[in-house]
Amino acid sequence: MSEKLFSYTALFNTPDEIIHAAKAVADKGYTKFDVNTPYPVHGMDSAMKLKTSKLGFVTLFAGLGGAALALLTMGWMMGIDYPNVIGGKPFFPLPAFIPITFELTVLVATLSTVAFLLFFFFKLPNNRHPLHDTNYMKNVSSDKYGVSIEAEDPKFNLEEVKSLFESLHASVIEPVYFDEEEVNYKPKIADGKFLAFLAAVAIFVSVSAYTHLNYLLYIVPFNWMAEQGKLVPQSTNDIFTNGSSMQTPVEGSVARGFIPYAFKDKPDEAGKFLVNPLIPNEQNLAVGKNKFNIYCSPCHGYLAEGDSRLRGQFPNPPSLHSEKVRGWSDGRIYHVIVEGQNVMPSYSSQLSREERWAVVNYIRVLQRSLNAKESDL
Amino acid sequence: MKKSFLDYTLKVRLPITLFVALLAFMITFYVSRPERDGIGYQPDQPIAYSHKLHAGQMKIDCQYCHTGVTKGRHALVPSANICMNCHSMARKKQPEIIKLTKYYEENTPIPWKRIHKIPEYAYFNHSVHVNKGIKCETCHGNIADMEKVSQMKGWTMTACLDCHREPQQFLPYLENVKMVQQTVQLVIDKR
Amino acid sequence: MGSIDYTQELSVVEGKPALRELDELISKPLDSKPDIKFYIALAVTLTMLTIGAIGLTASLYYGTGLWGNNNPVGWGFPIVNFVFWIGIGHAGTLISAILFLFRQKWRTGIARFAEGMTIFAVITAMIFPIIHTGRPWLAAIYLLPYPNQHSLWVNFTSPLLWDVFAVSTYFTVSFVFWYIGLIPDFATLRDRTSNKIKKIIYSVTSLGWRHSNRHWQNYELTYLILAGFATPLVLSVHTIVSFDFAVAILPGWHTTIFPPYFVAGAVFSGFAMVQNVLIFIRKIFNYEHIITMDTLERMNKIILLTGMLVGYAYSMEFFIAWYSGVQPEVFAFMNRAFGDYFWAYWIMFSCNVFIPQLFWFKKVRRSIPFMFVIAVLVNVGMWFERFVITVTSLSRDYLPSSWAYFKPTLTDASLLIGSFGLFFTLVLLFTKSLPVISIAEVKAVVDGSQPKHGDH
Amino acid sequence: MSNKIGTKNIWKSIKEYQEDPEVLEAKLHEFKQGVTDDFDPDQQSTFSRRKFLAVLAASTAYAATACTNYRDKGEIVPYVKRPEEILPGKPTYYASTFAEDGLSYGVLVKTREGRPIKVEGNPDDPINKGKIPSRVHASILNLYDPDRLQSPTISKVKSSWKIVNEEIASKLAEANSANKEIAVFTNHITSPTTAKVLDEFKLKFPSVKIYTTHLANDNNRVSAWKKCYNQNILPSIKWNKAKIIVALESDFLGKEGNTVENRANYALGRDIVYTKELSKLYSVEGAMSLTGMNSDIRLRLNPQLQFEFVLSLANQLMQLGAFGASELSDNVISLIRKNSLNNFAEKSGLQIEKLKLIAKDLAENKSNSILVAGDALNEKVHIFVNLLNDLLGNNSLYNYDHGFLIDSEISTPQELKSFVAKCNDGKIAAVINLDANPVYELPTSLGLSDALSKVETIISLSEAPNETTNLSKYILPLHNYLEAWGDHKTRNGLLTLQQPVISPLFDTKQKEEILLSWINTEPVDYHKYLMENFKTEVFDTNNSIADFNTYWLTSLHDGIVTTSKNSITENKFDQSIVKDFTTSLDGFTVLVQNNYSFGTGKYANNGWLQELPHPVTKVAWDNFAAVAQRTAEKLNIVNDDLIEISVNGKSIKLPTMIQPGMAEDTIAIELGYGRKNSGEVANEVGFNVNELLNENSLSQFIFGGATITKTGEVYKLASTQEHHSLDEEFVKDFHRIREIIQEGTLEEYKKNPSFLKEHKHEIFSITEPHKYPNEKWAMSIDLNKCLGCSECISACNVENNVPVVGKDQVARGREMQWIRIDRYYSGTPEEPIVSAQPMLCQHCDNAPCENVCPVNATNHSPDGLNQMAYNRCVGTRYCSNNCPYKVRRFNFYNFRDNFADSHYQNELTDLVNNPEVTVRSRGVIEKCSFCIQNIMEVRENAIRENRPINPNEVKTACQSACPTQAIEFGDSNNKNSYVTKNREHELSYHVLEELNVRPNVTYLAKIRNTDSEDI
Repeated sequence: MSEKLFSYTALFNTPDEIIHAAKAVADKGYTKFDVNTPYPVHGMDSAMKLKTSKLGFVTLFAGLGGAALALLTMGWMMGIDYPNVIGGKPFFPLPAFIPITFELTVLVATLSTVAFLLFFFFKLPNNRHPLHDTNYMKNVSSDKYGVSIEAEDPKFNLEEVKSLFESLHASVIEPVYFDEEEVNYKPKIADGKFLAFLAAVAIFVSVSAYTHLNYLLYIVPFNWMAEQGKLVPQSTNDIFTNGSSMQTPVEGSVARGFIPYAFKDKPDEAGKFLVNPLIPNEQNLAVGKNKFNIYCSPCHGYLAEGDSRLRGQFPNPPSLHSEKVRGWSDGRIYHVIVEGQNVMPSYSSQLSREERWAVVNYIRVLQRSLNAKESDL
Repeated sequence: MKKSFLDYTLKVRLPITLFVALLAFMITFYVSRPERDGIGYQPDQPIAYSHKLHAGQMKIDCQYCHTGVTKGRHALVPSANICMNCHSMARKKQPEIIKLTKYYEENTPIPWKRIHKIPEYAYFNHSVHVNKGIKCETCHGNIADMEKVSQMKGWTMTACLDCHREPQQFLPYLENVKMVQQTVQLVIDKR
Repeated sequence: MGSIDYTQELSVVEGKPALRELDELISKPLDSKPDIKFYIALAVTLTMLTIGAIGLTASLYYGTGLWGNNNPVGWGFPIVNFVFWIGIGHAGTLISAILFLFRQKWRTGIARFAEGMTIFAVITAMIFPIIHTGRPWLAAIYLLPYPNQHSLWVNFTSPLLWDVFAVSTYFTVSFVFWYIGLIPDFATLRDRTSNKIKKIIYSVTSLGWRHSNRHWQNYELTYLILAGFATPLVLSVHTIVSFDFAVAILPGWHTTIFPPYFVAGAVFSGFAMVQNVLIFIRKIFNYEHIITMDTLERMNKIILLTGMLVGYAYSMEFFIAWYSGVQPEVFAFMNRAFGDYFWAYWIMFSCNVFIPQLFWFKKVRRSIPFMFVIAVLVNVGMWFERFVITVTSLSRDYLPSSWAYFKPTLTDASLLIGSFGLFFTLVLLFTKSLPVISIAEVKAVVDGSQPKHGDH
Repeated sequence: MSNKIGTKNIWKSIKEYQEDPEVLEAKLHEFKQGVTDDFDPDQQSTFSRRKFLAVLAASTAYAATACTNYRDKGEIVPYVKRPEEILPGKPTYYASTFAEDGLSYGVLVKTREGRPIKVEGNPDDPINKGKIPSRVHASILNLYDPDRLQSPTISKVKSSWKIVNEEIASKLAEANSANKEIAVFTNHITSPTTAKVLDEFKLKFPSVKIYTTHLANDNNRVSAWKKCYNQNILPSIKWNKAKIIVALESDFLGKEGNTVENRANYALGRDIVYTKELSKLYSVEGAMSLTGMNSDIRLRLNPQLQFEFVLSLANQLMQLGAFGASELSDNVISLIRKNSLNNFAEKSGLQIEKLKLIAKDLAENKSNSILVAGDALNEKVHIFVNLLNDLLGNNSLYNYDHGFLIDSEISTPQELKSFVAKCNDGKIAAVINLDANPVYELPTSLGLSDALSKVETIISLSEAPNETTNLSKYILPLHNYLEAWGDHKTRNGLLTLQQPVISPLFDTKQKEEILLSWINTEPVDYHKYLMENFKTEVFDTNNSIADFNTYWLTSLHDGIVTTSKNSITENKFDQSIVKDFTTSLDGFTVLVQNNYSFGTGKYANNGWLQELPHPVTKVAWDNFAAVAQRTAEKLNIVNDDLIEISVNGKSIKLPTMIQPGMAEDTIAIELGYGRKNSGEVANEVGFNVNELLNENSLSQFIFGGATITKTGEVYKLASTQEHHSLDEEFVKDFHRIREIIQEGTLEEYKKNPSFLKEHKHEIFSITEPHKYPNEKWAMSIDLNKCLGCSECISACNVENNVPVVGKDQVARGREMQWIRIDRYYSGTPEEPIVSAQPMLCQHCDNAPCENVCPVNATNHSPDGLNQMAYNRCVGTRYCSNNCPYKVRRFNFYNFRDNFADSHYQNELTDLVNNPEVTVRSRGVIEKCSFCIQNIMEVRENAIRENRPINPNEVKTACQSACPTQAIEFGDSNNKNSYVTKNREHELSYHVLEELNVRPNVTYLAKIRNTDSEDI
């Protein structure tokens, strides 16, 4: 045992002795000394001349912080970030916030106090302290009362301390030495094994987080109602032969508002009997223009001059400004939209009945713009 | 075991480990988020249809094919007869068009892969948005530039709320956009 | 009567055991192998726990439909159990915090144990609000205000959310309080043990505590602060639990008397439960001189007091309902006493108000069999109190058209049994793994453990 | 196939589609191979195959999700050629017809992407005006019923149409050549074209004899009418014009005749918002009926005493000078003279004042009053009632515009008995059940099932399995009415058309097509056949200027055509037919009636209908014996006691239901239950009362001299409302004390119109209420018009995907209906006063449910709705606890999975769900949303059309279904809405006003047209 001395310790048998001893040691002017007892002994604070603890301030400020945190968070969430009308209550229902504010005050204050106590005031964990695993510690942990004066104390003098303890009738007096191994222990930050462990932790956390967030949360029961037992348009379905949720109407049936077109293959009759129900006005001409530009212009061009944008992939249609088309009645043009003509397909599934008439009106406007009557000028 | 090592483990290594775990979680969370939100999903389609060609170069309006977009809740993927409006003549010999023609003639619906989807418990109506003048690109990204379509933006409730809360920022082209925070409740997570 | 001299403080620990003997005695259960009785007890509690687990698994698989809940009675057994267990949890903190503040030294023998029971009761209780929901897998996360992809927050005006905060805070603070108290004991155990593994475990858990009086000073202050916080906290928790009912507009729930009434009831049932368990503990582990008959008697007095508080609350409810002149309110209370669930009401009333009156007799207060039976009945009565409040009020509310009778099912019963199984399993494991009596605190109150001149 | 319509558009595509042999083959099995096998009910073992499949499907789905890329969102399959009328995501409507029991209702079928999802009333129907009874609402579920017959079978072995038709044709030919009778059983044939097909069938097979069965029939009324006036048209009644209505054991508001029409017209006479003149309804009845529930003054009378009652009434009327003796023939006078009101009052124990009041009111309101006798009453009572109406000049209230056509008759007992005898003698070659179920519908004592077992060739044409198909060798599945063509003529001068709205789901056929294929060797397209018949019968006689094609398509579009009317011969009442008859009052009187939700049981296999609570007792999933409190005491029975009822040597067992307002010693029972072999829902639900019916008189529904014995067994009835005994002082009259129901008498109201508001004081909030600057949706319910008929519940179920929970769950109080009709009794158990109140989510401004939801799953929308975010809900049920109206519903299970071992958890039944409404999963709360999907649709349209929303534009499902227009919905911020008008009415109130939750559902207090103040 050629180690460095940490402290000199004395053990006492009764609480009265230890109070007396603590007082004596403190009176001698030692500062780096400690009294170890199995339980808090009354009057030890004054005997050791300890200053009042500052811990209360930590509690106070942490508590206030907790209260403010709670109120501000709740106020922001319910009043500012996403205000919802809940039960007709105002967006900042203060009375309803009080319980949680109180709870958070208590929670933050308590946790901070304890954390400060253990990690800042006591600097725990501290298992390497030289007093541990000594005979002294074994005794003070159970039924003895001990005083330990550290060698580092500026007033420390081995003989004086010894005689002091003896004069106090200590039952056991013994030195405590530093453990060389503990003192010389140099932690390796970049320990290979630890780094590997860290990497393993990181990978484990990462993989499990990924599987949970991107995978498990997308299966039952978490995805309930994301897919429901109902048929949404354009979805697949096993019940029907066409594999789709969408069915075609039964042949011969007539839907409300969709009496089949009466002039199938009868362009001339359509021209004769079909009457344009829309009187051209700003509103339906705007619709007509919009629909013409969407559906007709790719081939007919924006001005209906037959200037296709389809890069010659589809035969260019004739201009709609021809004598022939200008001579057609509205019904006749409508017929072409419904039935198509030559290579032009039917547009009945893309244009509703009203839209078709609006397009007819707009074509009339286009025709008029290039072949204005004198009265228009 | 050395007591110093014990202390060191408790004081240094334990916090570091916890910190690393937290960091790993955070990084994973943020890195995997776009994937979770569906961003970048770009499946192979049965027919290699190019929006870039049709909508971009030929300037065919979106509504030419997506006929439902102003009329109802669903924008609708075009029925094959709309494709055949042109492709009854145009580029009939191209392999992709042959596929298309085959589907059409066999009266089989084309099984397009769905890219954009909101969960069925949420309600979104195309026509309400489009008729208010909101452009397709605002949510779908610039489809006209895409050879193969992929999802560009996350469609979480947050995404809806972002726009409804600050429409000016997301819809700069619209005049007189009002704060529509309240109406978002009509849209999301209802029924 | 008159054998207690109230002018002078009695010794808390009978006899004057040597401090080292106390170490031996208290740590004996930790050092010795459990005997057959322990295993039998554990087998019983584990069986109960398994029954509960089966019920829970079935409920999760099939749905809450397995319970007796129906349309007007949305809350049935799980919420009754929740409130019951939260109530049980109150005795511990009360003993450790409030009695600490009142400098009641007799608490030391039972404080650790009572705190442990608090924690186990709260654990048991916390299960119920989660499993009682229709979608527990979502409830566990949706109830927390965390930033999410829906940009949604929770509703801070809901008493259920207050519960989330109150119960979790209560659990955390109780746990910290308990752990702080355990640190010196861990240190003592560390220094006693010769087993290497135990040594490491105790080193870690004691954080290297060395009984330093520089530490004791702050430690005691912290203990005081925690006790100071725990006291309003314990009152707030049951207050907030009572808000679950009091904030609702249901007749029979919407009552201002609920917070104090619930707290008194909680202390009442908590003390009864602690007393029940202690009767066994002191016998099995030979702690008769630490958990003395005086201590038990004092507990019985508190049971008597809180029982009368509860009885007062029952009567006052009736009076206020009558005095309010609100018909649904009057009916709600008449219905409790004379309606379909009259039996539950009268079980509650007799167990909680009439039977504890026996504690006026000193012989009863000091008789183990008597106090045990009374305390058991008190807990039965308190369980029924929650049942009466929850179910009776719900089953007959405003519109007579929607009234319906609630009948519990076997699954309901299995969850109740399971909750007892969980609680007692935890208690049993606790007795074998941690010192059930605070070594440091008991040492501090043994006769002659403090300086005689006493300069304070 | 018809190819007249065109060659170039979608119609052509469909034609191509249909002519393609492969497609044709596929169409034959509309279900893909293998899919149908899952639903074959015959293959189900005792271990529920369906549950197993559901679990299997769920686990497959689970495995599939777990094993594939979670980002895979499936496929989008657009149309190949989109039909013009279908815009996916938008509904398409088709006009069609639902016909049953001689009545027809014009319907509009709402389809989505070619699939019907809801049946609504056709507003163009001049009779029903867009309203339909609950069984038509719920009929959509029958289409997607997995219990339907799915392919033809021979001796229960799956076969093909070709084989079946060939075999049957040869059997029929054989029978024909042997000149052995081919019996055809059918229900009322209301279709002229079907009748024509049957005629052709008879021509081809002369040995065919047609038997018409009709379980609960109005034969007494019809034959009485024919005897009185010799007319083939039965007029409807102008209820709205009647000042005094006296219903004699008649439930014209509940289950007799065209209830939809009756209710609407009756309510017109009770419109307190527009007039203070109300009609007065007296009900004299033994059973507590919906009509009795709504009557202003109700008298309890043993139905056997009705004849004496009308005679005494006539006596009194004569004394009052309402008519003179000179107007009467001698036999009538002598009959009348034998009775007097005083004697009758003594005998029946009825209050003489009330009886005299009836007479006085009738005498004072001559030609403005109407007496109406119930279907169950004897023909002689009907005749005398007709006479009284005639004498009082009340025939001015007969509405001959579109009267009922009553030319078809049901088979007589003699015919049926001889049929049974012929069966037993082996003289019947074949029995064809043409969509009829004689084994169930005819009195069990006729012995038909035994007789049929002696017939080798039984051919059943049916949509679903039933008691008769079970005995049949050949089972031929039929189209559902939504898959079939048809026409119906039930009213004079009106023809309603029926068109298919979906291609057949299974390998089924149109019943007429089957008959035609036996007549002709070539298959006949019934669509074409129908058109041709329409051309000759309607088009050619109507002198339309349009061409036939246009005319036909337009008629089909409208769903209803006016045709030439049968002329009505004005015949004088022949008083000589009035006959006396006597009844004995020994023992108990049993009154048998059809039930409210599914009539006579044909549609019993429909969960929505089974779960629809009985409007008076609120019992679901069962029939029962309703008895009066005192009778029960006498018999020493209580609710749920199983009793045995014996009449004429026949006996059945039924559970007891103590019903306030029943006449003493009278037992009321409902038909339609106790089905066997008819699907998972209907099987063994309730008790078969047909065992009690008289094989000698098919129209006898009142049986005297019954004995009752207590069996000692107990059978639990499930009810949606607890039964609180009326004489229990503890809970008596709570609905009045708590002002849940507010009522007054007409006199009181006329004296002081604001009598309701007088004791009220203003309720204030401590915080500023939130503003709703745009729309704020609200509802008003007029309790004067609400009859409690429960049709709103049915419509709501269909619209909002409300699941069926089954009897055990109803018994536990877990029914899921979003709207319920609360029924309250006050008064005494003998003379109860009944109030009905629809209760649904009140959408309170200060909603108590919202405050307590921890996760914010329920909150207020900017348009004033209390909205529910299902996917946010974790199911704490706290909101439900805190709802003072208890209108929130919790999914304790996945009810589609829970009911009858996942009966409704299959791909087929998913088709019935409204795609616009979330199908709720387990563990979430749900409730009335004010049909938010309809609000959103209107909003969408308004935005598209760039216009404001019309305040009355949005219609909720319950509102559109309400036959009496009791429910109005609209924007309460707008002065022009009906809701605002009703809200500001002096009779308006909110339920539980004092809670200050500010509900948005306003009720209009009920005004009773009584003189007494004791309501």
